Amino acid sequence: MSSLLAIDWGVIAILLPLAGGTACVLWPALSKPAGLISVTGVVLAIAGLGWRIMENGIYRHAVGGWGAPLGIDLFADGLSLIMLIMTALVGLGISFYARRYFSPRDAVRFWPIWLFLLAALNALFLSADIFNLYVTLEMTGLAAVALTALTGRIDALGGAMRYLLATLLGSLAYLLGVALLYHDAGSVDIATLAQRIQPNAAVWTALGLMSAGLALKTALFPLSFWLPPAHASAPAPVSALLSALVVKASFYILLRLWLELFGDFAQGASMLLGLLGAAAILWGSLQALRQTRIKLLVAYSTVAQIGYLFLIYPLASAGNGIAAGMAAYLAFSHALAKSAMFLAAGNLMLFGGHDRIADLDRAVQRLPLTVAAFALAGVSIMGLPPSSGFVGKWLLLDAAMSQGRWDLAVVMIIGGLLAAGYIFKVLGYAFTQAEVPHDARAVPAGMEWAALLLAIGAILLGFMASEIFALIAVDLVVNADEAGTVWTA
Amino acid sequence: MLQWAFDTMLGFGLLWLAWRALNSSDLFKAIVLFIAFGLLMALAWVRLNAPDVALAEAAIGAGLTGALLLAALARLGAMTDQNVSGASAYPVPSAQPPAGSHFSRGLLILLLSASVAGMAYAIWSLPSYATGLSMDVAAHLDDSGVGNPVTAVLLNFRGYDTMLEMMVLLLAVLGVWSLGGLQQQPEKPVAAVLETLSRFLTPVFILAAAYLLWVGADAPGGAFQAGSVLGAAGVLLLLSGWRPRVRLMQWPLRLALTAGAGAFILLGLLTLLLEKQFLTYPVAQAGRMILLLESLATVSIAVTLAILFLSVSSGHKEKSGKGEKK
Amino acid sequence: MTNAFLYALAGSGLFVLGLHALVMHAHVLRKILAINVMGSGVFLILVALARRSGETTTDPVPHAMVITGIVVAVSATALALALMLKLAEKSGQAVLPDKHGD
Amino acid sequence: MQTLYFALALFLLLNLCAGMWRVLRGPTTADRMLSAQLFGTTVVAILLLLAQASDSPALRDVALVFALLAAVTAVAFVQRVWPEDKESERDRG
Repeated sequence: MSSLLAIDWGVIAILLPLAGGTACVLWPALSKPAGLISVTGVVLAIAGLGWRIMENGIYRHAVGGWGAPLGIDLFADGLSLIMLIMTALVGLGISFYARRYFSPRDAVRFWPIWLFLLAALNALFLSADIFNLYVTLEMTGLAAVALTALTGRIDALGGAMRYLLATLLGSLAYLLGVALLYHDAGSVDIATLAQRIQPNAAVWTALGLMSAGLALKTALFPLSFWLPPAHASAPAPVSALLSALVVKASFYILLRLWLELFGDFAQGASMLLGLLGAAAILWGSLQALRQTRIKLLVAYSTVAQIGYLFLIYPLASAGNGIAAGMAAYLAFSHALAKSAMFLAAGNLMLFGGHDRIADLDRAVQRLPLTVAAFALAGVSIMGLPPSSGFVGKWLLLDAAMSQGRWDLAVVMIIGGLLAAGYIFKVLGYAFTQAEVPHDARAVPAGMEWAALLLAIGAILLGFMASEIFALIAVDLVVNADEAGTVWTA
Repeated sequence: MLQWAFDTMLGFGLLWLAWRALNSSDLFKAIVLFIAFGLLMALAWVRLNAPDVALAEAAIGAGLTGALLLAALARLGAMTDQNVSGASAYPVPSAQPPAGSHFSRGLLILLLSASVAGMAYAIWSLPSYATGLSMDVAAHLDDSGVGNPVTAVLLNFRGYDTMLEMMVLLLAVLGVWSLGGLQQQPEKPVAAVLETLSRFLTPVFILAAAYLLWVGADAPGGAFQAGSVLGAAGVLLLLSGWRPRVRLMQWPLRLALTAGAGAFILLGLLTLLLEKQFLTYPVAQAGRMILLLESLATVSIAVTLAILFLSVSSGHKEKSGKGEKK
Repeated sequence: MTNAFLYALAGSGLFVLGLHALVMHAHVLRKILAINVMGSGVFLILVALARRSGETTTDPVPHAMVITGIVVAVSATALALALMLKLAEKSGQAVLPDKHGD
Repeated sequence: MQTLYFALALFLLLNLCAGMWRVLRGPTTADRMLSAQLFGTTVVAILLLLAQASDSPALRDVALVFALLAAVTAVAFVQRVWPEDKESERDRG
């Protein structure tokens, strides 16, 4: 058993999808099996990593044996681990959906890019080096753009183009911040930076640039202009990947920087992020309510839900552990619910050939599992008990109340009501008969189940809040033991 | 004093070229100015004592990006049926900034100047003395297997970044392929002078690439530079009408594309198994391993860049009829 | 102050010039050029600041980072150009179909 | 001696401005492209001067790469942009 524990699961989780993606390029005919094997392998590797972290505490691996600050360190604590688990599970669900979704011609294109995206996400969540994070960010961005354009339809191409420009701009702003931090403190390793950094003009500029760039990539209102066209025009599994995982990647980096580097002195900036988050909730929900197409509705809902993630910044004074826990929990919950929603929307589109909400035409009778998936995911998005969305938002609400932030609390409640509005709008039409009945195509059962299982996951996560917080806390204890020591190989 | 004058002029030249390149009314002019901008950037790298970067910029920034942009512009002109000749070759009506009120324009300019000033202040306020990681690099250079510190950082100390970098290149090709693939297009007849030129130049390019690769261990140069020069040779061949045989477009091409990435993955797995440490080279073998990695990476980079150029320049099937109609 | 500052200042100027053009111009090719100019600005700052303490030492790490960055930039440029061409092929123009007006 | 090299380099840099004028004025695409090529040649000369001045032979490699790569943009221009030019002229004529 201990030999299994000695394996470097973190490295495996990066190398496996990279190898799978490369194999897909070499032997395109094997794309689908190579993809499914790699994704399943990643789930196992992440399980192994989680086990290792439970046993040994924080995972740190000095790539090349040099150790920070000269080399690059891989690093995983509870927060990274939760994000990795989220990626692996949601990725697995979406992969099984994609297995049936894509035609053989598209599958050859989808699988290698998705595997590289998975590798990039794993590498990102495992990185402890801000320049390495830049490289993984670029890799994530290029892969996401390539996937968005997969259908080659004109709206997808336009969405992808806008997305590419936005993501490149975001990365450049982030890189400029990296440059300033490196020249201020002489390191790109987060732990080393945390020790050396002092609030001065360069650090503040870096903070502004990095936050703006990452907020653009995370689509924080009003920098969210690129998200709806890209997420709504991509193929359904890709939309699910983008909304569930890709926006979380840049959010994670921002959170990590805030927790480790900037949080101590940037109170004012936290307030600004929180305000933008509140605006995102209201604006995104209202826009979602106005949409007549399911995928656009779900995409705007993503804009709104990202807003909740940013409410954590002004409420973080309760302590790093709690803030990280809330953020990880909310992100995980949203990833499960939103991927289920996009997959369900994909099923509805495949079934009816369109995604007009008004013409859903009693989908509930013909696609009961899909509508159930949409409804369950909706329960979590609305924040009704016992879903994970309820627990996450309850925690936020609790924090807001205890700090006297009634304004934020009111925004959260309004956001929940609006979410109920747009979700019941879809469900309502799913129960009624359309004026013009139309043909319907069969949807493979596997695709329906993939959506439903992810939605059930979003509900079940509601019973696992204590486990998530325990994971974060385990690391805090370990952290206290080794406080101040920079562990190198 | 003269150095100051030189640097000041270069700095202003860069800003001015960038300004004109981004705001000229004609797209072709914009691209030519951008190529000139790349040339000056390389001079700036030289002045900043970064010959490795200057090499990369000379090969990629000034050379390949320019060729890519020109090829894309030509195709764009063919697609959108714009007037392609004459004084203002590519006038773009929408190139002018959208009409905004003077107030918002002024506000924008104020905002942008303020951000330059803010950044300048931030840069000014940095501690005046910082060596960064140069000490650490110098201390471990002997164990890295190469004598050129930049190569040591790229291939050894931060080799993991370079590994991901190879994946980024591969991703770009996959992304371009997924957009519509690599359909061949009947080419216009190539002038004899071009054919002769490419026949003479290609060996020189290959020689230069090999030289850069070899010398990269101890002097400026290395895989990225060598790969770009080799890729430029490919671009030159493609431009003079050479097309790889269909047979070559299958697995030999795929093998060449993935050689660099594959080498990194295999080495990563191997080191993980043998040394229990990802991408750790044994000191005695480090030099040879780096050379092997670099050689494969050079091939991959070259093929990737050539493919990217081919995809952008000869694009998609629907648009290929133009040359034949004549 | 050394003349490395000059280049760092030029770099921030390039960054902002590129940002301005990226926001103001509708044509995609110009936006791509703008992104490239911004990238050059960032790279210039990254390398120039390594020389600010004078001629004594050269820090190779930013150089390696910039080489990495140049390769990312050319890959992204190629992808963007291919996307632009495909968009132009479908829509007949290389302007983002947009309702937000940028 | 160093001063001389720098003076020459500065002079060449000033020369570039003259070339710039051609790029901006045109009037044909070929004028612009040729002046960009002149740019390249001048930069090679500046590089060689700087190599002498700062005694770093690596700069000669940079100059070499420049000289080689200039061929690529020139050929890209001739092969992609210029023939279209002539064809469309023929069409109109």
